[in-house]
Formats: sequence, structure tokens, C-alpha cells
Amino acid sequence: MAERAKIVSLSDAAELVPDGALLAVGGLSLNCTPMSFCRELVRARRRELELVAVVSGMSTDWLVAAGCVRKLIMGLTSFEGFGLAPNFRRAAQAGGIDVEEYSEHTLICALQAATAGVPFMPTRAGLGTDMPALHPDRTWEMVDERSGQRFLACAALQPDIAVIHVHEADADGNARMNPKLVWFDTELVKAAKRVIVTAERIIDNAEFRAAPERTSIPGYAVDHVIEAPRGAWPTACWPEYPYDGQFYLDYQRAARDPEAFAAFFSEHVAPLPDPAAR
Amino acid sequence: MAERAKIVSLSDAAELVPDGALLAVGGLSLNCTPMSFCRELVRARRRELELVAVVSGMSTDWLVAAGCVRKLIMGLTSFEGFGLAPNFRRAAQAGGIDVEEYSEHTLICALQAATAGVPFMPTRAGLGTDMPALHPDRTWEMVDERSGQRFLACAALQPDIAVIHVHEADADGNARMNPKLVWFDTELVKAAKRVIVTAERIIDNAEFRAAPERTSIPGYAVDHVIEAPRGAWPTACWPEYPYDGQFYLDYQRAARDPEAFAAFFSEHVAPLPDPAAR
Amino acid sequence: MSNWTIDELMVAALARELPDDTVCFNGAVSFIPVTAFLLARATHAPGLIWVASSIAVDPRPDRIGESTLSDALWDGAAMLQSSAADFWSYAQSGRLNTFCFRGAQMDAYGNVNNTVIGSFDAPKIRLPGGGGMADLGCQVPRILLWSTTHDPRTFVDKLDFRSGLGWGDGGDHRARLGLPGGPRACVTNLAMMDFHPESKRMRLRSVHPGVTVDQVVAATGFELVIEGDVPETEPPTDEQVRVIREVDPTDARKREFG
Amino acid sequence: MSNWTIDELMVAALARELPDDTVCFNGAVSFIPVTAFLLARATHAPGLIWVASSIAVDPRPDRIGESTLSDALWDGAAMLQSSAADFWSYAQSGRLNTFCFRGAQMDAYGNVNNTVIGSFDAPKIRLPGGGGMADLGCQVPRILLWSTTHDPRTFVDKLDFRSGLGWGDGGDHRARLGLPGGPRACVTNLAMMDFHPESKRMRLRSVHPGVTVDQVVAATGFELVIEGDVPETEPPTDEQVRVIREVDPTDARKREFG
Repeated sequence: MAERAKIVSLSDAAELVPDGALLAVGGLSLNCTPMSFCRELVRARRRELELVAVVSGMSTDWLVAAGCVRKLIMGLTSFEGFGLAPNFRRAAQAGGIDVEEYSEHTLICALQAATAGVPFMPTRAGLGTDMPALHPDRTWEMVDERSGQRFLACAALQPDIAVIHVHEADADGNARMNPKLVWFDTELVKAAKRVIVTAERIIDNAEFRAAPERTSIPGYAVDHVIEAPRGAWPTACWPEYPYDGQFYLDYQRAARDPEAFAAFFSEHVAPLPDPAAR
Repeated sequence: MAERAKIVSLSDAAELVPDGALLAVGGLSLNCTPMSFCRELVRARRRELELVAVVSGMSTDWLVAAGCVRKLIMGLTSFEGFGLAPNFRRAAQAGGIDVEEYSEHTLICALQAATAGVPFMPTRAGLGTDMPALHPDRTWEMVDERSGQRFLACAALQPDIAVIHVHEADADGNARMNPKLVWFDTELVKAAKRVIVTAERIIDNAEFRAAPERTSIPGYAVDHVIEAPRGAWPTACWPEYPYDGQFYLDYQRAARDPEAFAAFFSEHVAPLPDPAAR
Repeated sequence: MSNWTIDELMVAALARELPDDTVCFNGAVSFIPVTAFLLARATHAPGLIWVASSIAVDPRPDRIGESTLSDALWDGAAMLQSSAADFWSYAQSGRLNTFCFRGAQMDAYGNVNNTVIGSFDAPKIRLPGGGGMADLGCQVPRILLWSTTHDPRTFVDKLDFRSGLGWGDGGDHRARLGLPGGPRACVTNLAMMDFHPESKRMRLRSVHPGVTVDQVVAATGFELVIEGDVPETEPPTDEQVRVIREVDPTDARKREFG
Repeated sequence: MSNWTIDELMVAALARELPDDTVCFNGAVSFIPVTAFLLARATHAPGLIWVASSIAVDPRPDRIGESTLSDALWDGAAMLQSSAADFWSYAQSGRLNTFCFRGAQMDAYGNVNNTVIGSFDAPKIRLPGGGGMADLGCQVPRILLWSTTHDPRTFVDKLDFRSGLGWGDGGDHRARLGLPGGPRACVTNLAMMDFHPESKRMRLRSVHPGVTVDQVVAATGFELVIEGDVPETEPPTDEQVRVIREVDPTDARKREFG
């Protein structure tokens, strides 16, 4: 099945994402985020990305710190108990990035509208809040003439590329999470034009055929597969490894001082471009 | 957890479904349909049911044969390679039942609208066909003012009760399919006001806790659990038993003659009410 | 003398319409398409992905069996797609790009009827219903039609009910509805048709060995587009016949005849 | 002298608002609610179902740990709800009927802000964002609020941004939007509030032992509804304290203080 070989090396990963791409990054908060892939984007000095991150933290903070992000389309961005995401916070406060804030579910609705090929997806979520008015061209209130019922319309949002992290994948693109905890990731996979999967391990196709009910994502929905051992670090890849709490603490401490942070980031992630270049 | 005990005996099953109820029956064609439950509805002489059956065959034919059904809301009704469903066909041709035909996906959209609490769900499915005009109050074409894009709006359809068949369930209502093949069943479960699960086996709650990633439906979404060994017969309960092809053949043969069918039905399902009573 | 039968010719003709990037799936009573998928995958289109019964991804069954929705087709699958919601997502997004239709009636634009013969409210014959036809006809970019009964009762000028969309009213109707692709070809027991690029009316592409153009015209209830000389349908090669009999050793494909 | 601490009083007060038919779940940094769910389940509400991190159904963890979204809470779950789409379905249908909110700012109608302090475009402080607040505030029928910082900076007359909906503009605003239920109570480090049945403004129900009504009024940036004499909040019983320390042996609940 050489015809189906979809494997790309991690070092070539960034070439799959052009500057300015609308990129959806999977994972949930401290969990199962394609961090190795994000590091490659930082190394490659990607610019002007429009990042879709439903509930994220470290991945978004890395990409913002390195100046890769023009716009962040998000539901929530934080380090949870480890505090606010420092570079996201600074950039947002300084106007360094354009923040397009949705709620979790309205953002999922926008992705589902793209999947279904419809102009918008209706929901009761967000009614009566200040969120819809942030982007009236993307989310607007409507009233159903027949029932008189109000709803929020969420315009279709189709990422150019979605990248998610899984436990195992094969050359056909089949992907498996152990166990099958897919979070929002399948919504990103279904909606995006192209899909990249990073995996802890590349396994033989025969292993998928031996337990087909455990496959999380069908190969035909995946365009590229990248082997990335511990590819979710410092986020968790449950049940294989936990998030690295010490890294979050050290990161926060370093983030208090620009020089300390540049050194820390350069040591643990990748060299930061000098501010002039950002 | 006696507080959570949800188990009902099969003999009391029909009491859960009042005459005239909007009842959604799970399964897919020749597969995993709650047939034992349908037999109880026939025995109890249920009347005026509004049946929601996305893709069904024998279950619908039994309920129609026994005069339980006023309206059938369906995507497709047949015995596949075993021919047309004889009683459904006769009743529809004679005007004995009201057939509200959707397509598979537009019917799922209507159920999903009920789940989401929105007036309708949009889809491209059904555009340009004769189906929407069958029920203009339930499905109608709309144009998004902003994009000019056409779509079909599918009005919310909320079943009073959904009944599905699974391999294993417990007293809390947790349900498992081995493997987890849920067909349309989860859409019915999510949309319905009340949910009934029939199971090949009632197992101990501890067995669910031992493999939580294999649970198909959470207990909090299920109201009643009924033990029904071989409860899908004559449809299949893959991988445990296949559909009973011989039964389909014998059923079709008997259906050619009213008396022969009455005898066959009485022997294998339940006595038919005399025609006068229907 | 030829060593092939009409079912094998139809399977081979349908298989030729399936390129290597095909991601296809099947519904009920689809023995000819399923055999064609297996033939194409085993010969010119090794990259073809088939989702059996719309559930089992890329399976390796050793026979086809008596139902094209049954688990008999699922052996060796790489994934069992467990929920209809997931399936519909991929069908709508275009990842699943190919589906084959047949209907009790088909018209000149490749629209199909599987709902009723006669009026909907008082049908002469109540058929199974459109099922997924209305959904897939609208949303799957590559549609292939087939019929084992090429006669005026099946190929009609006007459908009694439009269950599934082909090219609609023809011309740019699908485009005006904002729908992708459309029907590409129609394989029957008499001939091979495609669709005129502008009018989107069914066009006679080739007649099967031993069948005349007049026979096809007489068997078709609407006016076929006929341009110049109509060639003969290429018969299946010995290799194709061998593979067909290998992937369908129990002749399930013949169930669609008589 | 009392043998309980303020975190334990808040947990007990919140737990009393949870009846036996509660089906609840939690988001990030929700140590007080999670402890209250475990207390209620272990005492007066054995039928309560808690979905840990919105993922693990009815788990039996032996401690709470450092993140209320982490798998440390999932031990012994009856189901791992694998997809967000499934979760949202049950949250929208009302099967999941109870959620607890806290916000950097809360107003008199129980609306919350977790987006920005200052203006959205040039914030003084960029907060994490509303996350699921806008979704759950609108769709979950039973909302409970809590705060460990009852002061004028948190309880404000006007939110800088309405991330999550409580009673909206008050009165019948939620009903006019076609939304179910609404906020029922608010537990803080100083007092217990509920909402006036007509105006839907926050109403002082009880003050915690050692706290005066004047202190609560001074700590609240909007005008509280106060009707007659305000009783003292019932302190946790010895049994409740014992159970709280049993279900949260590492004092995770104290992480929300200082």
C-alpha cells in the first residue's frame, strides 16, 4: 500500500503549514496537545498564523511568544491551576495579537457548520452574553419565524489545517487513542481541509485491523502522519504520561523576566526570534 | 445505589409506552433492533403509536401488522435482500398508516435539533428532491442572507420515548455494545424525553467500572433497563448472533396469505387482534 | 466465445470508473458496486478505500455474502466506524467521495426514485423509501448509477417521486443549489451511459457486446443523447474475470439479476 | 470553638444545594464544587451523578489532586465520555442538569465575567476567556455560583464583559430568550445568597458565623436584596467535616484560597 504512505518526518512538519494558514491545534488544556509539532512551527519561524484553539494553554503561549500568531480564535486560554498563559496575556493586553473569542460550544458549532457544508449552525449557547457582538459577522442572533424561538447562528469556520496528537497511527493515517478519548479533536479533523496527526508511535496497519473497534480516526480522513514520541510534552498524554507540572512552574517563573524567559525558551523549546524580527 | 435501580421486567415493558406515544425504535435494518420489546407492544395491543424508525424492517412490519401504528416517520423500511416489508407495504398502499418519509440524514438532523434545543438543524441533504414538500411544516428550504447559500431546515423532532437494544447494561442504566457500534441509536437516546434500553444481559456495575472506555451510553441518559436475552431476534446482535434469514423467508411466504400470516404471527410473535379490532 | 457473464461485464465497467483516490461506501443490496470496489482495489486502484456497509473501513472479506449491510463484509477492517453521526460528517465533508445508486426508477438526469410507484398518498407500489439517497445524492461529489433492469419501466421520462438527486433539472441546477459534483456514469445490463457536459442528460457511451443501439433506445423511456457512432463496451479482461470470481466466490453479484 | 474551616463551610453550604437527582460536572479549577459533589454523594444525595472533568462518569477517586480536569479524578468511572460532541449533546438536552460557576467578576443577576478586566480590545487584565460559560450558563437548568473572594472587585455593579449568562438583565430575561432554569444560589467566603423570585437580583440568605450583614454589604459592589433578619449560615456538621476531609485528604479545596 505504498500508494497510501502518509508518513512525514517531524523535521519536515513545519513545511506542511504555510505562513498565514488558518491552523486548528488539538488537545484540551493540559492534555494531549501536539506540542512537538508546535515547537517545529516556532523553529521554522512561521508567521501570521490564524490559530484555532478551543481550550488550550502552553501550545498557544509558545506560538504567541515566538510571534507566529496574528489572530487567535479561542474558547479559553490558560494554564489552569498554574495561572494565566503569560505570553498570551501580555500580547492580548498590548494588542500584539488579534483575539477572536468564542465560547467552547459556539466554536465547535462553527466547525460543525463547515463539516456539514451549511452556512451556519444554530445553538442556544451564547444567547444574552457579550460574546456574539465581538464578531457579528461570525455569530449573530436569529429568530425562527415558525416557532418564534431565538437562537445564535455560528458561521461556518473551516481550518486550512488541523493537527492533533494521538497514541498510535499507521502509514494509512489510521489513528488510535488509548483509550479513545477524542476531546474536541474529531471536530477539528472533520472540519479541516487537511489533517495532520502526530503520534507517540507509528504502528503496523495489522495492529489496527486486529482491533478495529479501537480506531479513533479513519485513515481516509488523515493526510499526514508524524511520529512524535512524547509529542504532547509538557502536556499530558494520558494514560501514558502526566503533564509536567514542574515545567509549568518553571515556565511561569521565567516568564516574569524577558531575558530569563528568552534563555528558558531557547533551552527548552527553541530560540526566540529577536524582538525586532517579530 | 438502590436509589438508581432502573430495571424493569420485559413483561412490564409495554406499560412504559402509552397509546399514541411518539416512539423511536433503534437498530439498523437487519441489525440490533429491540424486537422483544416490540413483541410486548404487540401483545399489549398498543394503538395510535407515532413510530420513528430511521432504517428498519421487521420491527416496523410487526407493529404495523398488529395495528399499533398510526404514523410512521421513516427513512427506509425494507427487508433488504429478503424483499419489501409486506405489512408496511400493504398498509401504506391501502392508506392504513400515515407515512412521513424523510431521508436518513434529514431525520437525524430533526432529532439533533431536539437534542440541541434549537428550532431546526440546517443541512444540504434533501435539496432538489421531492422529500421536503411531503412535510413543508417539518422540512423547508432556506437561503442564508449573508452567503446566499441554500439549505434545508429540519424542524426539531423530540420522541417521547426511545428504545434501543444493546449487549450489556447495569442497574444504573450504563449500556455497552460489544464492540461499540451505536448506529443511529445514540441520536435517538440524546433526543428522546425518556430512554429505554433492552439488553442481552444485565451485568454488574463493577464490570463497567473495569472498562469505562467501552461504555456506549452513560447511565444518566437512560431511564429504564430491561433484560432481553436474544432480544434482537430475528435481527442480528453482532457479533453474538446473526439475523435469522430463514425467519425472514418464512415470514415473507406466510405474508402472501392473511390466514397463513395470522397463524404464523400468532405462533412466532403474538396473536393478531381480529381485523375488526384494528 | 466470451468467458464472462453480464454481471461480470457490469462489474468491470463500473470498476473502470473508480480512480485510485476513490473513498467509497455502500448501502443495502449493492452487490454489483461492492464487487466493483473489490475488483478495482485488487487491480488498477490499490489506493481505493471502501467503507463496507458505511461502517467497516477498508475490510478484507473473503466473500460477499447475502447482505451488503452485514458483518460478513467487515473482516479485517482497519476501523469500525461506530456512529452514524461520524459517518455523516465524513460523507458531508467530501472525505467519502464516491457512492453508487440504483433506483426503481431513474430519469434522464440521473435522479432516482425508490419511494413509490404511483402517487405518494395512494401508491400502486410502496417501495422501501429514499433512505440515504436524498442525503448522499446531494452531498457526495462522485455518483455512479447502475441498474440490472434496463427497460422503460426503470428508465422513465418522469419519476413518480424524486427520492435522490442526480443532476436535478439538468444544466447548472446542482450548482445553483450549491451542491458538489454529480452523477458521472450509469452502467446497466445493456449499455454504459454518461452525462452530456452542458445539458447533463444521459448520453449513450457504449453498448454491451451483442446489444444494438436501437435495443437500448427502445429500452429507455426518455430520449438518450447519442453522438456519432456508439462503440461497444470493452468486455472484462480474463484477469478481471479471474479477480471478480476470486473476490466474489459465491456469486453474490448475480443476486441482482432475475 | 468550631472544628471547621471556611473552605469546609463553603463546601457544606454548596452541597446542601444539591438534591438527589443532581447530574453535575465540573470544569477547571473547581475544587470547592468537586468537594461539594463528593460530600453530597457520600451523605444526603447518594443518587447524585458527577461527571469528572466533563469526561469521567460517576468516578470514585481517592483524592482530588492539583487539577480538576486531570485524570487523577477519573478512577473507577463507569464511563469515559470520549467526545466533546457527546458531552455537549447531553448538556444541551438537560440530562446534565447542574453546573457551578465562578468568575473574576459577578453581578447582581449572577452573570459572570472571565474574559477581560477593562475593555476587550485593550484590556487591563486579559483573563482566560469564557470557555464553556456562555454555553452552560444558557443551557444548564441548575446553576450554582461560588467565590472565595467576596469583595467589591469581584461582586461588581457592572461587568466589564458578560462571558456567562446568569439571569441576564433580570426578571423574565432568560425566559424571553427561551432558556431553561438559571442561577439558584451563590456561596462565598462571607455569605450565602439566592435570587429574588421576581427581580432575580441576588438576595442575602445567610451570613457565615462571625460575619455581619454590614460586612457583606460593604464587600458587595451592587445592592443586595435584604429581606428581614438575615440568619447565620448553618455550619458544617462534624459528620460533614469528617467526610470532606475523607474525600479530599490532600486539602485540594484550600487551593482556591489566597
